[in-house]
Amino acid sequence: MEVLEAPPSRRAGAAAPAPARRKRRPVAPVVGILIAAVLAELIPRSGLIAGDALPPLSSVLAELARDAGHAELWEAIGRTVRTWLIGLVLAVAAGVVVGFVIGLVPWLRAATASTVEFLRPIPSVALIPAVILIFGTGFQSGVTLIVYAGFWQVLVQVLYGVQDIDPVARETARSYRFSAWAVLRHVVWPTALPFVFTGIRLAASVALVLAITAELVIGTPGLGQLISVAQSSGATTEMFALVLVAGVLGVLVNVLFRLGERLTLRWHPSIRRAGGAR
Amino acid sequence: MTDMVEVRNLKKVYESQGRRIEAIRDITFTVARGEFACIVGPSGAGKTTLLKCLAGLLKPTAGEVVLEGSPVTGPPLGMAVVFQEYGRSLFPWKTVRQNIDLPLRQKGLPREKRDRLVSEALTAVDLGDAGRAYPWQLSGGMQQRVAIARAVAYEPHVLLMDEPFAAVDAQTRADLEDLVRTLWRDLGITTLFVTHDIDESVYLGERVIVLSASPTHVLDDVRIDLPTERNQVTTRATPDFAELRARVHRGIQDAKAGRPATGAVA
Amino acid sequence: MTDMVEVRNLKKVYESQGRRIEAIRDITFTVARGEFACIVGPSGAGKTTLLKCLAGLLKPTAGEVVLEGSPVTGPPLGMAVVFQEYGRSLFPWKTVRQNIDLPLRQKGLPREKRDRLVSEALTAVDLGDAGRAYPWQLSGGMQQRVAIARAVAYEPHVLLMDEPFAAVDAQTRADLEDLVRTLWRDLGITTLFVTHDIDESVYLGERVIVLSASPTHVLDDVRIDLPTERNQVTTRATPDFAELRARVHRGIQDAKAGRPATGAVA
Amino acid sequence: MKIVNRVLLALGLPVLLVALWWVTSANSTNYYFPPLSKILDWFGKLWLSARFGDDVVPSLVRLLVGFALSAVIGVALGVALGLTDALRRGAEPVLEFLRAIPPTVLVPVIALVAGIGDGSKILVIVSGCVWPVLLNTVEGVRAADEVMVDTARSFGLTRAARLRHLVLPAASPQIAAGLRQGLSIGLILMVIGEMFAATNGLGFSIVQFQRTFAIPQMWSGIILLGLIGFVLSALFTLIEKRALGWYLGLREAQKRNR
Amino acid sequence: GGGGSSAAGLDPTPQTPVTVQAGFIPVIDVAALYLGDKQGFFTSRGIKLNVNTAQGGAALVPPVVSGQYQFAFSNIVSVLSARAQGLPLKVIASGSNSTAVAGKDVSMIRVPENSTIKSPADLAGKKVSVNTLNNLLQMLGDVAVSAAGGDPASVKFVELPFPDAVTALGNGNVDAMVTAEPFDTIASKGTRVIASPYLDMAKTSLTTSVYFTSEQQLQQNPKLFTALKAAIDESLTYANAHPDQVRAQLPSFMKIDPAVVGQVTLPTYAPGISKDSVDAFVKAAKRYNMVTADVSYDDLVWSGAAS
Ligand SMILES: Nc1ncnc2c1ncn2[C@@H]1O[C@H](COP(=O)(O)OP(=O)(O)OP(=O)(O)O)[C@@H](O)[C@H]1O
Ligand SMILES: Nc1ncnc2c1ncn2[C@@H]1O[C@H](COP(=O)(O)OP(=O)(O)OP(=O)(O)O)[C@@H](O)[C@H]1O
Ligand SMILES: [Mg+2]
Ligand SMILES: [Mg+2]
Repeated sequence: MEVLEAPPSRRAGAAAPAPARRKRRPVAPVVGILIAAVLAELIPRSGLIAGDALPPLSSVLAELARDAGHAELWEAIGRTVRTWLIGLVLAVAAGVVVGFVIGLVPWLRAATASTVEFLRPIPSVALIPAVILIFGTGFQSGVTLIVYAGFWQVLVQVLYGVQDIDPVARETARSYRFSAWAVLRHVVWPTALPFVFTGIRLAASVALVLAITAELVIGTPGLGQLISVAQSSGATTEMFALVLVAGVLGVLVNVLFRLGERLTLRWHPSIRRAGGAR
Repeated sequence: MTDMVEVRNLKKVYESQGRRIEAIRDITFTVARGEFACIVGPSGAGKTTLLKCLAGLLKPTAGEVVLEGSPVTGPPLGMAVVFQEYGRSLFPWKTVRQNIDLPLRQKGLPREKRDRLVSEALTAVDLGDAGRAYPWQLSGGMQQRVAIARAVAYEPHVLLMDEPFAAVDAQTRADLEDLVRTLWRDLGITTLFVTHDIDESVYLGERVIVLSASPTHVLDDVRIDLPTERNQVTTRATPDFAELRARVHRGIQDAKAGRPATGAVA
Repeated sequence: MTDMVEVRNLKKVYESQGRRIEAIRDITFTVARGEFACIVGPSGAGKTTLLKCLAGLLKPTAGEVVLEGSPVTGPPLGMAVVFQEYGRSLFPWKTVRQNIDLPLRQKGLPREKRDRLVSEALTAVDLGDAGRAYPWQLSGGMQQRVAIARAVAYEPHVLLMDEPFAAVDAQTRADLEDLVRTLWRDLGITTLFVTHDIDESVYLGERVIVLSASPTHVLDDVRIDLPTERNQVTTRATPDFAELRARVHRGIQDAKAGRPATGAVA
Repeated sequence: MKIVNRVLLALGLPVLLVALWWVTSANSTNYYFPPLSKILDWFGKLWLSARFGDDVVPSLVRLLVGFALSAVIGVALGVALGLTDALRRGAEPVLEFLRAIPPTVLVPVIALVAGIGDGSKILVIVSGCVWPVLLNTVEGVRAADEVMVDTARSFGLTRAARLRHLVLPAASPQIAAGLRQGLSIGLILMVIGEMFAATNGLGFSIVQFQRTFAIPQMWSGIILLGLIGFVLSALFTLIEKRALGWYLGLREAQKRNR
Repeated sequence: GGGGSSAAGLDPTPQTPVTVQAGFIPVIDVAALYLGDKQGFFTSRGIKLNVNTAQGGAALVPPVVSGQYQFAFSNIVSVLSARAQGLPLKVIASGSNSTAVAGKDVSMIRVPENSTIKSPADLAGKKVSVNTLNNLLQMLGDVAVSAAGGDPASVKFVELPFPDAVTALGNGNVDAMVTAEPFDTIASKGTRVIASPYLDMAKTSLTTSVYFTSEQQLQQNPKLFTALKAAIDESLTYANAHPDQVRAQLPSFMKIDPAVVGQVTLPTYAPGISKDSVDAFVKAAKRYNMVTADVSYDDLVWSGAAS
């Protein structure tokens, strides 16, 4: 066996196919976005669905360009993102910690299962009045709703992830007398990580949805409140422009997490398979 | 005899995670239709890599594999593979019988024939009563035998086996060796057999291909001119056997040491 | 010599998915401190099961395992295990070095010492330059050697190995055999070694325990009174070796056939 | 004995929490947090009557249809995306975009497209329920063991057979995770969907109670929602245990023997 | 950050101003207060008005009850229904009134131009959109159908947000729509009016929306609310006298098409809430099951007395 410790020149040569691959990378997403954009332009124009209630993409974009000139939009985005981020971090932290604790202690899991299943399907929106009463109409209410909704997403994923540990890997750790912490950190965590990532990605969009919904319903300043105003004034194009912003935020969030995933899950079959299989 | 398998200037480089490994530098050889060829070589030589390229599972970096005249671009029809990682090649959600049956269903065989083939294969590997167990309820050696049974029941034209007897005990191993040779002889299956065991390679093959250490090339190609009828006790005791054994052994020693072959090239 | 390991009337029945398998019926034996015992037996005999019970990873259905006077209820301190399913016992998210290093960190060894132990172990298994690779970038034999290196670097009091050389080539195997014996001799590690290879069991052990086919009991317990200093070429050529080899072989034949042992019981 | 233990474990925490709620809310004068006794009173009056058939049953039917559709779409699309890298990378931004749009905004748009009947309510459920199924399926499919994939390919398993015998079973534990998530999200979206353009349904009732300040009634509806979620999840677990028997057996063989 | 506004016993003066948190819905009715604030009617009384917006009235009740908002805007039926459920809300001032002009009111019932529906009585078995079920607009629908001699129970009311209702009316998803400005103007193209329901309730102008607070806040801060009520009333009077300024105010808090701004029917703004008006609503609300209990005028409306 020979490890080709490539000298610099060689490494440059070896790297040659890589940029080609990297260059190819954005093609698929761009094609996907283009197709979607064309549809978003043509379907409303055709008037097949929904008459003129669905503005074509071009006018939505024009509206958005106009809005982008005002600080109002950027402030709103900033506020929404703040609520979203705080809520998401709290939800993920709570979900991961509780998930591991419950997932690793069988009797705790048995004891909490019924309660979890009871609380999970309760919609955050139904809790809005109670939340306003306790947390007020500020962004804290939005954060609370996000934590409530996002927590379950992460929790369930973590529970399934913890269950997915390879028995041989677990026995290996046990035979070498790994401490509980080491088992968690070196065996459970890496196994559950792909599940956790899916949980975070689910929670991230749920959190964004709730940040906006909370602003929409409660009236906390932010994107949602702008949408609410646009909606109740009948400014459909404006409303879709704002919805577009929300969607783009969602896409950016996903790009971020995909990147994180690629960095932390390099060993995972889904990431490593790139290596030359037919 | 026509050429069944042709490997031409095969080269395989793994590139992943910043590690670039030249597993196979340049391998050329051909295997005739109905031939039984054993492949030996040091650990990490690229035997598994070679087999996967032959099976159309890995794309060579350069060179090509030709099977019955047409270049291999994907897994060809009528080929069975026994993987080195036998445990992971069985589907844990299927029972032993179902695991063996699945490829047969793919072939479109009728129900009764499949049932018969599965039962015969299970009996051949001495697992007659484990058919309804799941693979993870079996011992390592039993799992490996299931993987062998699956390949055997498939009745392939080409059989690729990657250290198929590594996890079974000596006695079972001897039985399985004879099973594989019988199958090969009766059905005329072109067989490529990777092993670490020099005695095994000599006992089984009509030919032993010795690979060098990585980056790999063919170091020696030994024709095993023992009689077709072989016997675990008598064949292994012949002077011819001992000589061939020594020859292959030398080849491997050379391979480990990185020397060119010192044994006479066939 | 005091008893290190005592197995008393061990019985293990697997019950899962409606299948009830009596893997071990009744095993009793003891291993003295610093002894090297090999365990042989047909595939599916329950060797892996026995080892897992010894390691405190499986709870016996009846009977008990006593280690240094206290009953085993969980993995005991200072024990290292090389699993038969070597591939799955390596963590795919850690590099080879990290895989070996992790148990050492658990022991609380200082950084430099760990680095040294890891490097030495890697060199001993001839993987000096694969430290930064991930396990799935290695060949089967290389993975198995990583698992061995991990156990070796751990410097255990008790070493349990389950067919640790199944996937490595003959030459490497010989080297590793000598490595394990050297370690055992130099560090006084109590070693239990499961293998299929009769020659190997005789060459390595001070004692070979022959298990019957499942449901398992001890069929034969052969003391190997070869000199402590052994040599791959000369030791294997001695008449004593041949005789012991034959004795163990008979034991296994009997085991397969389900006969009581015909060799004289030690 | 074992069963008694399990029942005790399952009931212990809920009983404790309900007791806690009962005690702390007993003298509540806060309009929005009425005493539990009052809520339960309303629970009996409202839901153990004809209203169950009028409001809860239609909701459940919508939920189940929506869930089934999501499962089919999520798994089908997930498998397609998981198996074809280019397709996945192409579709991902668009899907992420759709995912980030709040259903509260989406609902009216869906109503435009699908009318204001049950169709649009089911579509609302699908619009949220499908994501966890989809994402989990994609990840599950992508994580299939390489040796198994090689095995299937080498034995000439057709694409369809690989799907049925390898890809789906291999991904099934993760798909189950997605379905479980989807079930509760579906329940949530059932409520949200019924907030608009509905004339009956559990969600409709809860929102009506909320708007007309019938707070104890609203809480009783929320409790019912939780109970339904619990029952559905218990059913789900039952089915999961059968479908994933091999997996649970594989994972638990070790645990149980220790 | 209301500058300690929820503390008891506040006495706002121009020298020691008090920040008051208001909860509004972005509709035409509240334009009067925006305008009044611009005119300085609030600051002159030591009140710094801070407006928060929400999507619907139901979301504004909890913050008023908890004291986060000092007052909020709502249509009168919502407040009635809260009061009937025992929520301690009090109306402190009028919000807006109907115009009492047939065919030119703030809420009307519209059908497509080519519809066969001629009168509300024809709505039996038809789908009629309202923005919120079991609330003001549905009640108006009921009133109109009854007044035309039809049976309100036979009408299928469906809940649709206004913009979507306009579309649904256009493509036939609903047969009729109960409108409210500015959506009456927006929906006017291709449709015609079949009823002006407020006129079916009473021949005079009715108080349709109000500003409310909680009893607790009133007790704690009577002086503040006296000042607040005075400021609101002055705003209403001013707005009624300056409709052009009201229209000019609209784009500051709504995303409204400039073409629509010139055309919308403005409500009548007037301080004071007549007992007849309240009684008419209570009667109708009870009759059509919008509320379950009687609410008396004195229970509902604050006397305005500081003591
Ligand atoms: N997926 C992979 N990524 C990177 N390198 C790999 C991969 N698979 C194998 N290699 C490297 O290729 C070389 C040959 O590996 P291969 O598995 O073919 O050896 P082998 O001859 O089968 O060895 P063994 O007898 O131990 O199974 C090794 O150096 C190994 O590290
Ligand atoms: N998890 C399990 N569930 C059920 N049965 C099992 C399980 N593990 C092992 N067995 C059964 O127990 C018996 C002994 O298995 P074990 O793995 O101990 O054999 P072994 O001696 O190690 O065999 P080999 O040499 O093939 O590895 C076998 O019949 C096997 O089917
Ligand atoms: Mg190999
Ligand atoms: Mg074993």
